[in-house]
Amino acid sequence: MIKMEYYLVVSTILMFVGIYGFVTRRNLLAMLISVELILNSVDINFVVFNRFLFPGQLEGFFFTLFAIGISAAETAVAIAIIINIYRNIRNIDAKSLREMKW
Amino acid sequence: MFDFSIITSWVHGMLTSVMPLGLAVFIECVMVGVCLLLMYAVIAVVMIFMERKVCAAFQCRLGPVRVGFWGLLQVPADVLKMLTKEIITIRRSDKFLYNLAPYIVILASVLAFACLPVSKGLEVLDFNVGVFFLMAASSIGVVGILLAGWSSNNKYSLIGAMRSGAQMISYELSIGLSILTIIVLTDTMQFSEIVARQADGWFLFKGHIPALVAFVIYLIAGNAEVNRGPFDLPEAESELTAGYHTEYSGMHFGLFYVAEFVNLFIVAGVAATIFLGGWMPLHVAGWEGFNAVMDCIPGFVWFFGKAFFVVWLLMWIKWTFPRLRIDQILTLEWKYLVPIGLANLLLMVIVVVFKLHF
Amino acid sequence: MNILSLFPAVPLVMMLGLWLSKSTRQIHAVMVAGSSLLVALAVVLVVQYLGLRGAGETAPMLFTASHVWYAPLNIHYAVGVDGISVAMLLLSAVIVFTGTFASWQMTTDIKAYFLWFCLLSVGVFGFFVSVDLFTMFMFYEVALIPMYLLIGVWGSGRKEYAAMKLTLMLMGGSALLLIGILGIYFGAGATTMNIQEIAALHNIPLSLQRIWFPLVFVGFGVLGALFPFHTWSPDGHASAPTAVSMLHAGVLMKLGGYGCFRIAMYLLPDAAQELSWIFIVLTTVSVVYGAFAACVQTDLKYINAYSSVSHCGLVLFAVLMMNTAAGTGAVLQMLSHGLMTALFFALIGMIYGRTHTRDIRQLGGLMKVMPFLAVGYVIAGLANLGLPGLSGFVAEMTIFNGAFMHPDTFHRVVTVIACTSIVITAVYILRVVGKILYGTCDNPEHLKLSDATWDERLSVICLVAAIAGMGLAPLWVSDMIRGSVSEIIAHILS
Amino acid sequence: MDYTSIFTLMRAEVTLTAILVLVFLYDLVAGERGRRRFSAVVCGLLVVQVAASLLPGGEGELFGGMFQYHPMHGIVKGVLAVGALVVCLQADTWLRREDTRHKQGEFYILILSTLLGMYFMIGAGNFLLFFIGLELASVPTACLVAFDKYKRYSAEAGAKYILCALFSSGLMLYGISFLYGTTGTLYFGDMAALLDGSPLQVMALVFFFSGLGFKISLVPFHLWTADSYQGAPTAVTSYLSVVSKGAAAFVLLTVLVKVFAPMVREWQTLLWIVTVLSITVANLFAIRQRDLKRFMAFSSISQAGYIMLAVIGGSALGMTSLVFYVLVYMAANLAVFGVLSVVEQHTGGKVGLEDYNGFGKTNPRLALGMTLALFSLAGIPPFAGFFSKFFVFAAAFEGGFHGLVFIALVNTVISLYYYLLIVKAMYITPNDTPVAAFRADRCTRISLAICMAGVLLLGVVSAVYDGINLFSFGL
Amino acid sequence: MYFTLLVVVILTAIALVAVALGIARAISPRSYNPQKGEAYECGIPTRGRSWMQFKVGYYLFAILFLMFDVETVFLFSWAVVVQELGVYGLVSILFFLLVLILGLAYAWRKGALEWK
Repeated sequence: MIKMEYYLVVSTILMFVGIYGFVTRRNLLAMLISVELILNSVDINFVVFNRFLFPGQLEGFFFTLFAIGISAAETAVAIAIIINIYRNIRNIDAKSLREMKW
Repeated sequence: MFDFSIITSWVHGMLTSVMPLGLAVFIECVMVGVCLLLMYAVIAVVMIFMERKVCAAFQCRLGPVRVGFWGLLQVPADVLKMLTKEIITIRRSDKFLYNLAPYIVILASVLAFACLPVSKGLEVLDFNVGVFFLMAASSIGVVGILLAGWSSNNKYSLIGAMRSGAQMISYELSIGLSILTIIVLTDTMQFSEIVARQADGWFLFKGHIPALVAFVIYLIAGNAEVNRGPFDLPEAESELTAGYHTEYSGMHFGLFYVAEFVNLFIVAGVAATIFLGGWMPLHVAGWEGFNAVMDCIPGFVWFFGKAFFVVWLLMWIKWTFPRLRIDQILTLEWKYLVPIGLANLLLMVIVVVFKLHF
Repeated sequence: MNILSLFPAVPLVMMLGLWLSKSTRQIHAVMVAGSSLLVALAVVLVVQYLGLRGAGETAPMLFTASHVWYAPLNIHYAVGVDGISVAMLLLSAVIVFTGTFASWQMTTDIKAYFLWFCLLSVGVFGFFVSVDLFTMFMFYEVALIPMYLLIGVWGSGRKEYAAMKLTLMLMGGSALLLIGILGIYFGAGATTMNIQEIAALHNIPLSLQRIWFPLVFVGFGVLGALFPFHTWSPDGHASAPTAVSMLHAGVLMKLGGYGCFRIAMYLLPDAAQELSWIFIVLTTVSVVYGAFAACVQTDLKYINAYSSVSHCGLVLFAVLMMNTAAGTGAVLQMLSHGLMTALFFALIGMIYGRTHTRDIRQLGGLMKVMPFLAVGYVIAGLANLGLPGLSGFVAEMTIFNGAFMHPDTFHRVVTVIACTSIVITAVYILRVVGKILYGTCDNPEHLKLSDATWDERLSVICLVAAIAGMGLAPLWVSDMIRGSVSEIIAHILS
Repeated sequence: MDYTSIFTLMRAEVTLTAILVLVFLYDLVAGERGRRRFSAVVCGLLVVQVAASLLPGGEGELFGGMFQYHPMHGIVKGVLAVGALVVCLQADTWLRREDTRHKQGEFYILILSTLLGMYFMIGAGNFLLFFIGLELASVPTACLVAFDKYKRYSAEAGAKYILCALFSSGLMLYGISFLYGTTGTLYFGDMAALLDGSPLQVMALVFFFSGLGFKISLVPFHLWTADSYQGAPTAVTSYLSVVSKGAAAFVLLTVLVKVFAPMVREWQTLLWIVTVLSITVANLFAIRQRDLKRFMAFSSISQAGYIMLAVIGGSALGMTSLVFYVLVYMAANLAVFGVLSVVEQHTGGKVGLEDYNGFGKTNPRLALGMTLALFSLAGIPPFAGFFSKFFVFAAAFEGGFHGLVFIALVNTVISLYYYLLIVKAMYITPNDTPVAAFRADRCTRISLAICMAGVLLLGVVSAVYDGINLFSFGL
Repeated sequence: MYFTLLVVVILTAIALVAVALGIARAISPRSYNPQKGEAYECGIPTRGRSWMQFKVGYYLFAILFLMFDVETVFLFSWAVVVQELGVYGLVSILFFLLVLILGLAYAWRKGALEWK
């Protein structure tokens, strides 16, 4: 049987890969993907906690469900905006967004 | 009704009596895999042959007749031919994705295929979220198609893939909505349970008008979902050569081809399972004798009978209607099927909540 | 309505009137009417106050009224006056009145100018009538911010720099003050914001007092030009328009001394006794340093500004001596300094308005050109250096008398040091008077200049009269003050 | 399920949803003429919303504690609705422009849906609803930020906003997941009883806090603020700076009080650091700004720091002060942004500090309004900002954070400096080509009048504060 | 159990492709010709990059799909319990569906469903 810790290791790695990617990547899409990694790690966490620690209830599962749904909506908006940037400046590097400093 | 789990448990018992549990399970797994593989291949072959014959019949032709008796060996001959064709990889394509695409397409179709309950106790994957899983698994296919079109470095492929993507994801909604309509009625998502609930009548009949509407929507959407005429513009040969698999040759192409036909069968199989009672025999209340006779026919015969009936229906549609334009396709889906589907769903909920169904 | 509430209310009504008025005439009318009303009110208040005291009223605060404002923090709109506040109100009213006339010649955007001027007076009057910590602090800040615009827009010279410096330093001071006030409120058990009640409770632990006393004292001390924090004052005074300088040096700086006495020392008495030596040293420095600095200035306003530093330092010095005589002297000094400094600035403004320079090296022989202004200047100068018969003498004598009454060496030494400022004051006052009023008029342009107009005469005469009145008949003022001062001193020493 | 209790306890949400649907339908069916009356329709409906939110009602909870109602929530919801109303009024000029006219409906719908999200966030009694509300509040905001489709900055700002919002909600969810893992519940009430301050929970608290910190734009989570504020359409900037910030701050307080009560020491330490950083860093950066929208961004960061002063004590006094502060801040900031926005519209996009040189001469009324609002922001009496600042200081002081109050006070001086820079530009600095005199349109004038009334009266009239105080609660 | 079977099925699928392609590669002839590497676009030499910009319409539909697909996820979990919930379930989902239908109406009215 796979222990809970293994799942948590995976989710933690995902989380920090995501954070690392978000901080270091300069391509907006790559940043978006990094963020998705973070959200996925959270989903894993919820499911795993629910499955292993509190098997009698469904809160974690439902949270995951909603988190997935919401992150989908967020991604849609984010991509729409990124496409709009591309249409405006033909580039989606965060470097070229230096017009306005971070 | 014959329960297949008797056989499986007998095999299990026999194996465990002569070897350790781990090994036994391993062997069983291999057996399952092999059976699945065989079944998949056989279904594909049958479907291709059927397509040719049915098509010929609708067009007042004979279809394949020369290879083997009544053309029965035509498909094996084609397979052989395809195996001996060179697999060409074109320059400047994205090699990795190009080679990955068929895996994904086949994976999606095998996963979905494995969900179908062929007979009582004869199903590979029987999750409690089966329907959901099936939809999820089958929608992976669109990724494969997009990859294929994208990685080919060919404009026709790309356009075909995009069209196919737009079409498949759009019609997935209608499929979802029509299946949902039935889920509301059954309150379970497990295929075996769904079939079991239809012992006293198929959902097509139990569910009143909404079920009927859902069935029609399902057929239309299912047809579009597998990119078959009149919804076959992703591979509209007069415009796009062969759509997303233009650049695939030999067995590479063959795999797409197989997947497409098996997908057709899966659509039909799902229709048979959730609308037409799966492997449940046709029962008519009160006709004890008739029911007894029906019970004698084994479950998998019922299943395949119903599935192939639906397949035949879909082929009928394909070879009867002309191809639609993309705007017509999307209009049909978004302006007709989705609103109707939503309304139908609501109607079904009302039927269920106020116990108006049979 | 309580008579005290009328003091901040009248300027508010004046603001409304100004807002509605259309022409310069109307604006002037509103201002004259309003400021005269204020003076009248102040006089009435003095008479009533003296009457009540004469009738044996012994409560520390008279005319008190209290309305709940913010109940959760026990904030009340509470007013009340004792002798000190009455004196201050009178002073403020006089200065506002004369300031109005000193601004008579103002031409640019006078509506806005007088609007801010009135807001400033709202703050000043409000501060002196409040007995609630919060209200007091609020009025204190109300008085600060119009300064910025008044100096920045209508000032002269390096006005932007000066305005910003002044505002920021004073706000810095008020920041210290605010935390001190919170400290007092919560230290006293967070049950009341009323100064009298907090004083009566007398329950702030010494450890807390040690923290809050320096903060509050410095907070008010900034406004009172306490030594290291005085730098805003010369720049601010020099750049401000005449009436603003008058009001600022004449009244606003008194807020500092008043606050130090009324809040810092009254409410935190134990720490005040313990830590007073630090501030005594600072104020002594202030007194002497201000006087010396005035000696080397060449700009008339700077001279007067440093002189103000010196004299206001004397106020704080006297306050810290903590005995009735010195305390009375402090209040007298506030009054006296307020009047004469206002006179000074008014006159400097008038001279500047004619000659367009304040550099004493370019001025000379003005006595012949504009005798009225010159005489006024001499009177102000004499009052400043403490000539008997004028207000300065009364105040400074009382202070040094009181300060010297301390038996210990430290107090006596610093008193002696502070006393030297009298001499230095004489030096710089006489130098200026000699340079600009007497001697020869080098600049032919200056010979054509005219003497004071009627409005200028009016304001100068009022102030001179007040200075002389205080100098000649100091007793009624000091009697009025003494009772209240001794009350506070007694509380501090108890 | 008792439907009447849904309509009484969730009346703010129910009315807002109804309004949302109405506006939506209006947008779908209205023709060109109907569009012209759009702002009037929306504002009228929002007035109804304010009234509905402020209707008094008893405490209660719904859906097994998922949704909570407390009279304080009603007040906050009303306050936010007022903010949205004013923003809608101010956006009118901009929305009537050629390139945005056809998108009016979207603007209002997005504003209203963010408002709905905030309502749910405020009313949440469970982290799931909280999260949904938060996202409902922040995702449409990203669309709003990127609303000027053909302006490059707007899109950039939108991208930065949404990426940061996603990132922060990711962090926050990570925190929540550990809270769930250690306590096994998502309900606020149950969780509070189960928290024990283990290291894992402290970590979760930090993650959770950083998530909300992004929304409130506290240093060090403020990186998106300046850019988003600058790039977004001005009306949206004002919305961001006021309404969404206010809601998030209130929620932070309630969550800290309700859920993290057992870990009060930890979060107070955290808040202490963050508050000091926010106020100081933002103030220092604000001084350097020459673009007024960026300027207001940093100003809003430091204001957020001041709001945190009300949070840190976790007391009832703090809650009253917070809500009052938000209300006052709303009036003042919206006035500033109202002037900014109307000037921007009338001058073809001028928002630089030097563009305002001599503004006081040409447009004295607008300049006066802006000055008073800036004074209020700086905390100068007798404007409302002074009172609100005093109250948050008092709240923090009551909690024993003397040093913090001291630092904050020192910072008010710095902030006064840069607010005065604008005043200086308007009144003192001469300019050969000042902004020409113009007359603002009716909607802007109404909105500015509302804001001015707030700035002048909120502090002096203590009834508002007392009213809020009646319902506040603390640790 | 389920998991094992799932792995088995996935492996089967992979094996299917691998075996088919393996056999094909093993027995099919191979010849080299530069023409074979060209993209087949009906014999006309291909011009420009094939990875080109796309009509935004596809994206629009993708977004719409996303909305409805996510909605389906929630509907599924609701659908299995609607019989137990009865009228309450109906009323609750009515609101959800209302939002969805409004979304569709919006897309329709704003012309997002037109393939232009």
